[in-house]
Amino acid sequence: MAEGKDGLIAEWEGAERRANRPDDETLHVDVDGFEGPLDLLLSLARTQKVDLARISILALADQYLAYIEKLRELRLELAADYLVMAAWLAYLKSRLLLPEPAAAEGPSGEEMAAALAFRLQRLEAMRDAAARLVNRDRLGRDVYPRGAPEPVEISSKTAYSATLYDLLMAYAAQRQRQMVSIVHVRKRQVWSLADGREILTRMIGRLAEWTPMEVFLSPYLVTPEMRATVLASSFGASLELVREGRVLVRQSGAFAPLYLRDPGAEGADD
Amino acid sequence: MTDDSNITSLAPESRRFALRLVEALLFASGEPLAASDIASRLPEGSDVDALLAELEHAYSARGVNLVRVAGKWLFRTAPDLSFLLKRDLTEARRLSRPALETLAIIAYHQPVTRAEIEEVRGVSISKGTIDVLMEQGWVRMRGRRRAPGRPVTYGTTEAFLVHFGLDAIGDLPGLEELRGAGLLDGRIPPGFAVPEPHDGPDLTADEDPLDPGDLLPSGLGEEQ
Amino acid sequence: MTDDSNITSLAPESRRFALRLVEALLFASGEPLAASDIASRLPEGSDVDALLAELEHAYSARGVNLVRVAGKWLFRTAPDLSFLLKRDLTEARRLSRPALETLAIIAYHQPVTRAEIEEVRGVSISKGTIDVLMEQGWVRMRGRRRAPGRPVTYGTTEAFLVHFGLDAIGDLPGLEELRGAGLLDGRIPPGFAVPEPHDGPDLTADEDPLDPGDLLPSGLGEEQ
Repeated sequence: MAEGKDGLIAEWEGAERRANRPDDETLHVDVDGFEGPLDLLLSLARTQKVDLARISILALADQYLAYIEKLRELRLELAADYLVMAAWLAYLKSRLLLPEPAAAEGPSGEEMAAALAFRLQRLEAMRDAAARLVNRDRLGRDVYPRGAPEPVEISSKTAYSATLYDLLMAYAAQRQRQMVSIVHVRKRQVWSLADGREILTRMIGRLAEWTPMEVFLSPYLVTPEMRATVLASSFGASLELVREGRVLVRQSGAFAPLYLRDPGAEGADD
Repeated sequence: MTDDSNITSLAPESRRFALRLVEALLFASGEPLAASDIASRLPEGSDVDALLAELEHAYSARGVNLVRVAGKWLFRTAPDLSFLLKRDLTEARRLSRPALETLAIIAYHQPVTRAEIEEVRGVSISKGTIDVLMEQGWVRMRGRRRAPGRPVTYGTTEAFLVHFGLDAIGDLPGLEELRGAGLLDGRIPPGFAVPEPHDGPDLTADEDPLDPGDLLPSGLGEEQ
Repeated sequence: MTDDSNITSLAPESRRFALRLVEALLFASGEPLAASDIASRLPEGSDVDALLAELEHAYSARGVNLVRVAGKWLFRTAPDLSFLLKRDLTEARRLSRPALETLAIIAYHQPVTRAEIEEVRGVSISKGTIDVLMEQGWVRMRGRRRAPGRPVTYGTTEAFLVHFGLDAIGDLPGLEELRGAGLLDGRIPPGFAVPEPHDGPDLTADEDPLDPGDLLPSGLGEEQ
């Protein structure tokens, strides 16, 4: 098939043509190095040694059919698309040789021939273009850029910015936190059992009558947040004093007021 | 080299300084610089185009030339010294014939789909062929054709222009003749519409943007 | 550049070609080349030293110079243009919250020691935080507190006033103004006060001057 090789392609592809394309080996079966029927047709067309625009499609169809016939005589396995092309060309040949039917459907034989010629021209044009492209002065192959470029050195400096408002907000927020934490400490002031016991012990001598516990604790229940801790500690302390026999406790029902009395005043109202 | 190429002895001090700046910037860079990049490093009001033209001329007969590629400027060695420099510099990987033809078809027909490339070549192309071109940085996915199946459209990159020494895609060799012969046209018979290759970042009327996943490294798989 | 630097118009064809080749070799090389490396690429009998000397002279007034380093030759951007290859990126960043809080405390409470700042903040501050403020030029070391351990006292600078648009440190809003601006909320416990800052150059009664070593760059490390 050497006579079919395109001069331009041979220049840059040469003998490596077959060896150099492992990537599409699986996609088609080479017919003696051809990439499909169009490639084969293009090679055959070149043997006519005329401008592709003026090529005889009829002659080309004959060449192709004869070539395929020869391969089949050699019992070569042919890829299906070569046979499809052969069938199509045989059909095209008949359309070109027979007079066109009056009411023909689809494209005429002439139009089909023109379309094939166009495709061959276009493929060849792209091959020429590829050859011209690849033979340009290519950067890194024929011409070279600066071998040791001097990179731009970037030194970065950080300029911080903040507004007066940011500053004041940051200051106020911190001082506010500080304030809150001070209040917090006071709120967590707790009466211990000992505190409750001390207050109760001090009061006990004066409790001749049943007296609600809240009454004599009232001086200490000044703020709502103190109420719970004062009451709880005092109640706990009172139970302890009851156990020791130093005070009497009475309650008429759940959550009713607690009354305290000095046991020494016993019988005063019984 | 002619006498007027002796930039600095003829130019007034400020112009001479500007020329030195442009020369240094371009010389230091391994990559093409846009005139606007250069202008941003020069004194206010410098005529960058004139400075570049002067340098281009001054270097035209030297061992190193100033050339315009992909609309940007680059110093590179003179082409006629190629054979002397080539020896120890590693040669770019040779492209297979299918890859090269595919590249040419993408360049001249862009934006183009895989099916259209196959129609021109008359055979199917393997996925690997386009991948090689994309890895090389010469081909990119542009968008998706507004057509059934939304096939991906391919086009060339700036690196393609730089590598092949083209200032713009319109400078492709033989483009005029091919266009005149109607060979850049898809299916319509010769002599009708005259498409031009389009490699701009903006999509053409019949292209949609790529899908988000298309640009992922593994997203190359389309049109299975 | 002087007239004789116009290499090529004066040199005969072969010398001109050799000069172009040397120029291209040096340009494209990734590393400095010895004269012997260059000689091996030139036609037999070329006077490499003379060629290099001629190129060195030709480029001496250009944006790029041919220089000899460690016995080898390379092209390098002219030293006076080295600023072109540096880009100062001033990155504008907002001050971090800890830095801002520390700055605010220094501003209001100055002269103030690090321990006092930590007392107001309720957390310890890293050395870096004050360093950032000092690098920025907003905070300075004023003196040493006349107290056990003699801790360094900090205060603000004139640059601080300029940046925050204050005429004097006394213009910092006081307690009532902060409350009026809604920055402090209503209930202020008795005894809570916003101090009157002092940023004058003169030391306060309980400050001693800094020790001589304090102002050395490495002298920032105090109060370990």
